[in-house]
Amino acid sequence: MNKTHPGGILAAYQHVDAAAAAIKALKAKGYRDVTVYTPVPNVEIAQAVGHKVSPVRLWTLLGGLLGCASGFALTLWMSYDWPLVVGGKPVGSVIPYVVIAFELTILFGAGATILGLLFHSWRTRQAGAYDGRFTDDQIGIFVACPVERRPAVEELLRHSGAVEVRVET
Amino acid sequence: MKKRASLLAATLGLVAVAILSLVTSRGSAQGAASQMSGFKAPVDVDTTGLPGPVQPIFYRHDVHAGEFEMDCRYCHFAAEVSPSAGLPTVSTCMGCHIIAGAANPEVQKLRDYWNERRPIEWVEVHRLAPFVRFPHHRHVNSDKELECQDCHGPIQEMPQVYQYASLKMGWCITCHEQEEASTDCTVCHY
Amino acid sequence: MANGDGMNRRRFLKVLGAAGGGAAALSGCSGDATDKLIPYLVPPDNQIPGIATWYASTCRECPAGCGVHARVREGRVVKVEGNPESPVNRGRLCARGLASLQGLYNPDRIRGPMAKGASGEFEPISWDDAIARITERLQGATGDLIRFVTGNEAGTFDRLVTEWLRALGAADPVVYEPFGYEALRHASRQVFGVDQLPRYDFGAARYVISFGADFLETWLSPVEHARGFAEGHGYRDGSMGRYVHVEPRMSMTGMSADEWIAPRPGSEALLALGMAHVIVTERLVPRQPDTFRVEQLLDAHAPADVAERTGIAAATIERLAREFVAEPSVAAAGGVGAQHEQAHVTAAAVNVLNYVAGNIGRTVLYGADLNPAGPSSYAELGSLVRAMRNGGVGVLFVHGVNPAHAAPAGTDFAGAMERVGFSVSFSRFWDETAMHADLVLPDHDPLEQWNDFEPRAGAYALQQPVMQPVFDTRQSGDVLLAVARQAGGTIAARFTAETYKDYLQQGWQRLQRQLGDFRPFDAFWTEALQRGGVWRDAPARAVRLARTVTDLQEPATRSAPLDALTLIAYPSSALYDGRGANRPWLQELPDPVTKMTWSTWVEIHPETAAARGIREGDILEVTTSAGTVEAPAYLYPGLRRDVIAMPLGQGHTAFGRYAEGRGANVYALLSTDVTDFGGFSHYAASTLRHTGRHEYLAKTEGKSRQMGRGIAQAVTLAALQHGEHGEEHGGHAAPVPEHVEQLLDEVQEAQDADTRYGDYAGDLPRWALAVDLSKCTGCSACVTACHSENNIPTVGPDLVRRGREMAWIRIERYFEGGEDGEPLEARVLPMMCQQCGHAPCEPVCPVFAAYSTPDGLNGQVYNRCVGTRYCSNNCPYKVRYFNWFDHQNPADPAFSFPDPLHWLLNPDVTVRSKGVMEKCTFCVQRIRGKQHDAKLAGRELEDGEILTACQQTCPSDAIVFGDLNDPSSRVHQLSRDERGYSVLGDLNTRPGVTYLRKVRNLTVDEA
Amino acid sequence: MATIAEPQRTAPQQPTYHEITRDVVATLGRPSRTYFVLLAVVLVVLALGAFALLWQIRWGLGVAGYTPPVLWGVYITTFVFWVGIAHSGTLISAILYLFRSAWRTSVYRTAEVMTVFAVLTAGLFPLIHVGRIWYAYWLFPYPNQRQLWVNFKSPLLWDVFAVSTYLTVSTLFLIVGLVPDVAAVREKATGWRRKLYEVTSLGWRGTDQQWRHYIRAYLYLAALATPLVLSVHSVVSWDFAMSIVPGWHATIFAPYFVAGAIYSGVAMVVTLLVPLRKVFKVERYITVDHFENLSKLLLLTGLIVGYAYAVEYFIAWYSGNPFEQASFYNRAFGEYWWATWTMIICNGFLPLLLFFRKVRRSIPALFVLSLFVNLGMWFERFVIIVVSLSFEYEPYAMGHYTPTWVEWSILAGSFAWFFLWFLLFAKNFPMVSITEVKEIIPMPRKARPGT
Repeated sequence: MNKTHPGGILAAYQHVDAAAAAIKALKAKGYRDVTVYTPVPNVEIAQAVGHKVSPVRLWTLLGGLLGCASGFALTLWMSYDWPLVVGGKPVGSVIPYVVIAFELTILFGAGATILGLLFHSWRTRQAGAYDGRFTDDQIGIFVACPVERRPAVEELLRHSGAVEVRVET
Repeated sequence: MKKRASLLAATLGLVAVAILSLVTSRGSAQGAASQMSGFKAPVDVDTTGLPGPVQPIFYRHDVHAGEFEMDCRYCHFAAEVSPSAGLPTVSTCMGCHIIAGAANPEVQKLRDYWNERRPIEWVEVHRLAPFVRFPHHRHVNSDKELECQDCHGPIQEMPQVYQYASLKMGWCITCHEQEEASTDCTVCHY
Repeated sequence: MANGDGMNRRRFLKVLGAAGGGAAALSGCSGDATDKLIPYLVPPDNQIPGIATWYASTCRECPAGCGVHARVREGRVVKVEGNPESPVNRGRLCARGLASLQGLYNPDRIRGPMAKGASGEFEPISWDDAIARITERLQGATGDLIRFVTGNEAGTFDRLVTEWLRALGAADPVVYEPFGYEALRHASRQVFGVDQLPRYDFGAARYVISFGADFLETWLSPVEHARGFAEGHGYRDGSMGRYVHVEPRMSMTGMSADEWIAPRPGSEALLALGMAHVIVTERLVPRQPDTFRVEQLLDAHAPADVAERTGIAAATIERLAREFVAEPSVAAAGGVGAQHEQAHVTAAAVNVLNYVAGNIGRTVLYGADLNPAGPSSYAELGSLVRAMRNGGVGVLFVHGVNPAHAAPAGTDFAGAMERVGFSVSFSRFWDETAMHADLVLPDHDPLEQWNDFEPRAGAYALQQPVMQPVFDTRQSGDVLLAVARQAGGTIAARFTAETYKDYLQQGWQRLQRQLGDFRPFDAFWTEALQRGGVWRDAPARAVRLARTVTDLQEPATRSAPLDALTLIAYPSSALYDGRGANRPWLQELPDPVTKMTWSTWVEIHPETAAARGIREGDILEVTTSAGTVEAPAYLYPGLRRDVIAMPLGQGHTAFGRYAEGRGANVYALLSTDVTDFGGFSHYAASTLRHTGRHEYLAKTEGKSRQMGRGIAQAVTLAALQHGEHGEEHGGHAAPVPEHVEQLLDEVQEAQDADTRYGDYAGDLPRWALAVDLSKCTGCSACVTACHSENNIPTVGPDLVRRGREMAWIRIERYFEGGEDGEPLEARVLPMMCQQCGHAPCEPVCPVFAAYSTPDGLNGQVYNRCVGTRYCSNNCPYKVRYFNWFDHQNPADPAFSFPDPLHWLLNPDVTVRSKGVMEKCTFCVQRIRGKQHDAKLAGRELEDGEILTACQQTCPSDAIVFGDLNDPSSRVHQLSRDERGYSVLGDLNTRPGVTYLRKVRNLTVDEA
Repeated sequence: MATIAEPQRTAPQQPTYHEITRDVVATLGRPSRTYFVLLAVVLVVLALGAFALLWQIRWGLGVAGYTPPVLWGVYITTFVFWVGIAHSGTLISAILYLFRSAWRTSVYRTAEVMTVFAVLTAGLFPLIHVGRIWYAYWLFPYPNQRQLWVNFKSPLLWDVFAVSTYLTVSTLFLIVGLVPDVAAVREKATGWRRKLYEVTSLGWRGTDQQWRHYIRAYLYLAALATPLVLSVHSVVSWDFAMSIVPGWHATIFAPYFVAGAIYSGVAMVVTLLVPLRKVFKVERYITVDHFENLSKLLLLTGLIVGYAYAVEYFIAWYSGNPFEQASFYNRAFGEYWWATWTMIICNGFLPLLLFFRKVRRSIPALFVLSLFVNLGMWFERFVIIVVSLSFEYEPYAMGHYTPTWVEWSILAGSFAWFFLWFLLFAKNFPMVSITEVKEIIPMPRKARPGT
C-alpha cells in the first residue's frame, strides 16, 4: 500500500460495538482526523462518526432535472429545426417527447449520481493507513496524529477492544 | 517531378511551364480577370499538377470562358431547358476548331477524335450522388439570379476544372434555406 | 429521327453507358470521380440530354396493332405508352404492349446472324455471308420447294414476302397465328358470305353477352374493347350497361360480368340459338330481312329444347333473350374461351343471334375488316408440316412466329424442320423454331425497324426505329431485298427499292394516291410518322344472311367419358401464346384471375378437388389423348365442376433464361386434329392423376375472400337508383353525437394548424387518385406500366413464393358468393399506396425516410431509409415493398436487369438498393417534371396535365389523378361521388385514393 | 457490561464474514476443464451466428425467412425476449433493494450480470434486423452535414433511448455494486488479477466517507432504475401498441409486457442459478429458500401474464372490432396455432404447479419449469409479432412466415454471445455479492444487544 498518509495509529477491531465506542471516545477527545474502515456499511459506526447525509442526492436531482429539460429541448428544437410532418401530427408533439425526456431524466440522473459519488468520494478522500482485512471481516480505525500524541491514542484504542493496534509512520 | 529532375535538360521547359501555370492560377484566383487576357496559355503542360481530374484533352475553361469570354451555354446548351446541362458534341468543338488553333497539340487531339469518329470520354468532375435529382433548368432560370459560378466556382479561371462545391446535402440545404427555396425531401430525392 | 450519322453500334453503346445515369445504383456517394461522361459526336435531332423525346410507332406484340409512343432519353427507349391518336387504343396500352420494351432489351436476343455449323452448334457469321448462303440455296431450289411461314404481318412486309416468293416462283406464305380466329372467319363466311372479321363496338352497346370471347384479354383488340366496354358498361349518372358472360370458366373478362353463366362445354351455340328463337318467335324486335333462312333452324331450338343440353334453365334463356333486345346490345363469340371443335357453330349461332336482334351494322360492324391475324390457318400449317416431312420443302423461311412451340405439340414443327434442306429463321430470340434452323438472321425489334401494319381496313399504322439497333440485327425486309439483289436477274429487277424503308415508302406513296392526298409525299410521310400512321374510317358494309346459313348444323354435343373432365387451354393474358414468356415483367405479372406468376397451373373447382382429395399445390398429371403434362392444382371456384383449365404460354424448351424450363407446355395436351373451321381445338377430354408431390404456389394472393372487410365494395344498380350508396362495413361504429364530432373536428383543426410550418404553409395541392371500380377490369396493364415507369425489379418465382414481389400497384381479386347456390362474383381492386393524410407508416419511421410532403404525398426517401420495415408493418394496405436483395447490383444473384435490360431503367427514378423500403409515390418524378415545365413556362399546372403511369395506360380509364384541393379538378369531383369510399376508412388514415364502388347490374330475381 | 467471552452470536449455520469472503473468492479460482469446454462450445456457436450475420449483410435480409406481410420475425422476437430477460435483474437488484428484501442479496449479482449481458445481447438485434446495418447510426440524433434530425415520434427512437439508457444505467449500477466486492477480492488476489482489481476497485477501502456517499448513491441509483425498468419494457411494448396492427394495438401492452419480462427474467435467473450454485459450491448462500422466493415471484408474474392473455382475448371479443376478433381467432386456430398453444401452456398453465410447495422447493423441478417458461416466453413474442403481422387488415396481402437457417443461427449465436460474457464474468468477478451477503449478517458484537 502507498505510504503517502500522515503518520498515525491504526487499530483493527473484531466487534462493531467496540469500534463504535472507540470512535466516540476519540471524538470526545477531540480527534478529528479519524478514518474508519468497515467491510460493510454500518449504522452504528456511521452514527458514531456522525456524518451528515451525503450531498450526492443533490446531484441526482440536478442531473434528473437537466435530463428532463434537455429531453424536451432536444426533441422540440430538432423538430422545428427542419419541420417535417409525419402522419398529420403536429411538428412538435409534446406527448411522445415525454418518453425521450423521461429516459434522459433517468440517464442524466444516474450519470450525475455517479459523478457526484466520484466527486464527493474524491473530495472527502481520507489518506490513512489501511489493511486488507478491513474489506474482509474487521473494522479499522486510523487516527492521524503527531508522534507526541500517539501513545495516548494507542492506549485508548487498545483499551476499547482493538484486536491489533499498530503505529504507522 | 522529383524523379524527372534528373533529366534536367529535357524537363527544364516542363517545370517552367508548370510553375508558370501555377502562378497564373493563383493570380487568377485572386480575381484579377485582367491578367487573364494577357495570359497566353501554354499547352504542353503536366496537368497532373493542377487540381481536378486529368481529362483526355486539356480543354481550357480559363481560355474559352475566361480569356474569350464565351457564354457557358454555348457549349452547355441544355442548361436552360433541361435538368441536364449538356456536354458539347464533338461537332460543336469542331465548329471553331476546324480552323482555330490548328497548331495546338490539344486541338490536334480533338481533330483526331473527330476524324476517327470517336466521342471524347471526359472524366466526370461534378459528381452528384445518384439518388439526387438536380434540375439545371430550374436553377439557371431561377429568379434568385444564380450564376453557374455559384455552384461550379470560378470556372473561367480554371485551367483544369475541379469540383468547387462539396455538392453534399448540407451544402444544398444551406443555400435552399438562405434563398427560401423548398427543403422538401422529394424536391430532390425520388 | 435517331439518325446514326456514322456512329456505329459499339460507339452508341458507349454513349448510352455513360448517359444512362438512371442505371446508377443507390450506393453511397463517393468522391472519387471515375465515371466517364461521353458526349455525342454529332448532336442527334430533337434530342436534348435530360429531356425525353417521344416517337410514334406501332405495337407488334399481338395482332391488334395498337399505336405506341416511345419515350427516348439520351438515345435509348425507356418506356412505351399508347399513342392517343391511334383509333385502336387511344393512348392506352395493355401489359403485353408495355412489356415490348423487354423484347427490345431482352438479354437473350440473338445478337447477330448465326449459322449452324458442322458440329450442330451455332456460330456467328457475317451478314454478307448469310445473304450469300441464302442466295446460293435459293438458286439450288425450284420455286415449289421454297416455303415461307410468317406470323401476322398485315402490311408492307407481308406484301414484300408475297412478292418476293412470287418472284421466286414459290407459293404465298403460310400465315400462322396460334389464336387465328379461323372460327370467326368461317362463321362470317357461312352466315353472311363475307370473309371478314367484324368490329365489335362495345362502347355503343348497353347490353353485352359474350359466348366465351375473352374480349378484354386477348380476343381481337382488347385495349379497344376495354375502352368501349368501360364506356358502355361503366356506371354513369344513374345507369349502366349489363354484361352477361357465357363460358364454362370465368375468365378475366368474365370477372367483369354482371352475370356469369356456365353452360356445358361446347353447348354455347344452343344457348345462342335458343335466345334467337325467343326473339324471332315472340317478335321482340322488327323482323330482319331474310330471317326465313334460319327459321327452320330456330324452330328446333326452343328454350325448352336446349335447356337440358346446355344446362341452363329455359326461363333463363328467355330472360336473356328479352334483356338482349331491350337495349342496344352486342353478342360476341369465338374467343379461346369457346375454341372447341364446334367453335365455328357457336360463332355462326351468335352471328344469327346478332342478326335477328338487329345488331349487325349497329354494334357489329362489317367493313372495317379486323385483321388481327390475317388469313391465318392452322390447317395450312398442318399441310406445310406434312410437306416438310415428306421432303417437299427445300428451303424454309420462318418469320415472326414460333410454330415449334405455339401449336399443338403433335404438330412437331421442329421435327419436320429436320427434314427440310435448309431452314432460315428470322427470330429475334432463341426460340424453339430458331434452335432448329440452319441459319438464324435476327430481325430488328419492332422498335428498331421501319415497317407498317394494318390493324383493320383503313387504319395504316407506321413503325419507325425509335433508337439505334441494340445488336447486330437487320430488318428482315432488307435481308430479302439484299437476297433479291444478289440473286440478280429478273428477281433483282422486280425490286427497285434499295432498302426496306424505300420499299415501304413506295407503298406509302401508292397509299397516298389511293387516299386522295395530293400533298408532297414528304409532308404526308412526316405527318404519318408524327401521328403514328394514317387513320381513315372504313366504309361500313351491309350484310344479309347468306344462303349458306342453312348449312348451319347444330353442334354435336360430345359424350365424354363420365369421369373425364373437359380441359380448357386458354391463352395466358400476359404470355399470350407463349411469346411473352421471355419478358420478366409478364412472367411476374400475376394472372388476373388466379394471381399466379412464373408457372403453369391446373384450375379445378374446389368441390371437384375435394371429391378427388386434391389440395392446392398438389402436382397433378393431366392426360389427354394428345399427351400428358404435370402442373400444380389451383382451386378456382369460377369453373364448372366438370371442367379444368390450364393457361398456355409456358413450358418452353428454349426462348431464353426467363422462359426456358418454366411450367408446362399445355400445347402438348391439344390435339393436332384440324377442326372444320381450319383451326385446332383448345378443348380436350382429360383425366387427372395425383402425383403425390406438392408445391408451394408462386402466387401473390394471400386470401381470396374479403372476410367481410369491405376492401373491394360493390353496390347494385337497383340500390343505387334507390339512393343507397353501398355496403355498410365495420358496422360496429356507433353514431357519433354531433357535439362530439364538432369537438373532434376542432381538435383536428388545431392539430392541423400545428403542422403548417415552413414548406407546409400556404396553399398547396393535395395529390389524389380516384379509381372507378365499375370500370376496372383487372387487366393489370397498370402493374406493368408501374414496373416500367418506376424501375421496379422482377424477383422470380422463388421470391414470389416468399411474398417478396415488388410491384407497387397490385390488382387485388376477391371472390364473393360461389357457395351454397350463391352466384360467384369476382371483384378487383387496384391497390397502390393510398397516400394517406394521416399515414400510419410515417410517424413510426425513426429517420424521416417516410414523411408527408407538403403536396400531400407520403414521400419515401430511399437514400435515407435504414430498413427497419416498421412502416410496412404499420401500413394497413400493405403497399410498401422491401428490397430483400440487391436487385440493382450486377454482382448479385438477384440482379434483375442483366445487360442490356438495364437500358430500360427510367433515368428519372432512383434504382433502389438492398435494405430499403420502396413504394408508390404517385409517380412523383412525373409530378416534379410537370411542375418544372409549368414553372419555367410561368403558368399554373392544369388539371389532367400530370398523368401517373397507371392512369396513363389504363385501357378502361378507371384511374384519375389530380389535385384534391382544386375544386374544379376531376379527382375532386370524383372524390365526392356518391359511390366513393376509402378502403379501411374507419382507421382514419384519410387516404388520398378514393374508390368508386363497383356497380352490379343485377336482374330483379338476382337482386 | 458483560465481559465473558461468549460464543459468536450468529447461529452456527450462518457463515462468518471471513467465510463469506473465502467462499466467494474461491469461485474465482482456476477454471475447470468443463469451463473451457463450455467456452469452446459457446465460441463455436457464436462463430456460426457471426457467419450467418455476415452472410445476411453480404446478400441482404432476403436470406432470412421474411415473408411479407411479416416484416418482423425472429430478430425482433429475440430482441424482445432478451430485453425481457434483462428485467428481472433490475427488479431483484433495484426494486427489491428499495423494499429492503433481505433474500435478494445472494442472488442479485447474478441477476444483475444477467441484466447487463441480456441488454447487451438485445441491443444487437435492432441492428441485425435493419436492412442497412451500416447506416444504423442514423438512428441517433447526432449533428450531421445533412442538417437532418431524427423522428422523435417514432417508437423505435424511444427504443433507442430506452435501451441505451437501460444499458448505461444497469451497467453503472452493476459496477457500483461491484466496487466494494472487487476491493475485497483484491486483497486476496495475486498477479495480473490483483492489478485488474486494483484498477476496477477504484481505490475502494470502505472508509466512513466512502460508505457515506456510496449508500446514498446506491439508493438513488436504485430509485432511478426502478422506474427505468418499468419504462423500458413499456417502451418496447409501445413499439407494438403504438401501431395499428390488430393484436398489437392494445392499452394493456405495457403492464402485460413488464410482467412478462419479469416473468421470463426470473425464469432465466433460475435457469442460471441452478447450475451456478452447484459449480461454484455456494449452496450455503443460495439456498432452497431463495429458490422458493424466486418461484413465488415466478408464480405471481405468471399469473399476471396468464391474466393478460385472458384479457387480450376478452377485449378482442368485447371490443366488437372485427379485425381484432379475426386476429385473435387466427392466433388460436390459424396456421400458427401450435405457437400460440405452446405459449399458453408454457406460460399460463405450467406455472400453476408452483402453487404446490413441493414444486417450489424442488430445484430440479424448478429448473425444468424455468426452461419451459423461457421457451414459452420466446413463443409469446413470436406469436405477438409474427402471427399478428401475418393476419392484418388486407386479406389479399396475408402471408405465412417461416424462418431460415440464418435466423436460427443468429438466435443460437445470441445465446452464445450472452453466455460468453456471462462465463467470462463469472470467473473474474464475484457472482455472489460479498458485501451484501455480509450486510444481512449482523456484525459481531462484544456485548449482547441491549446491554
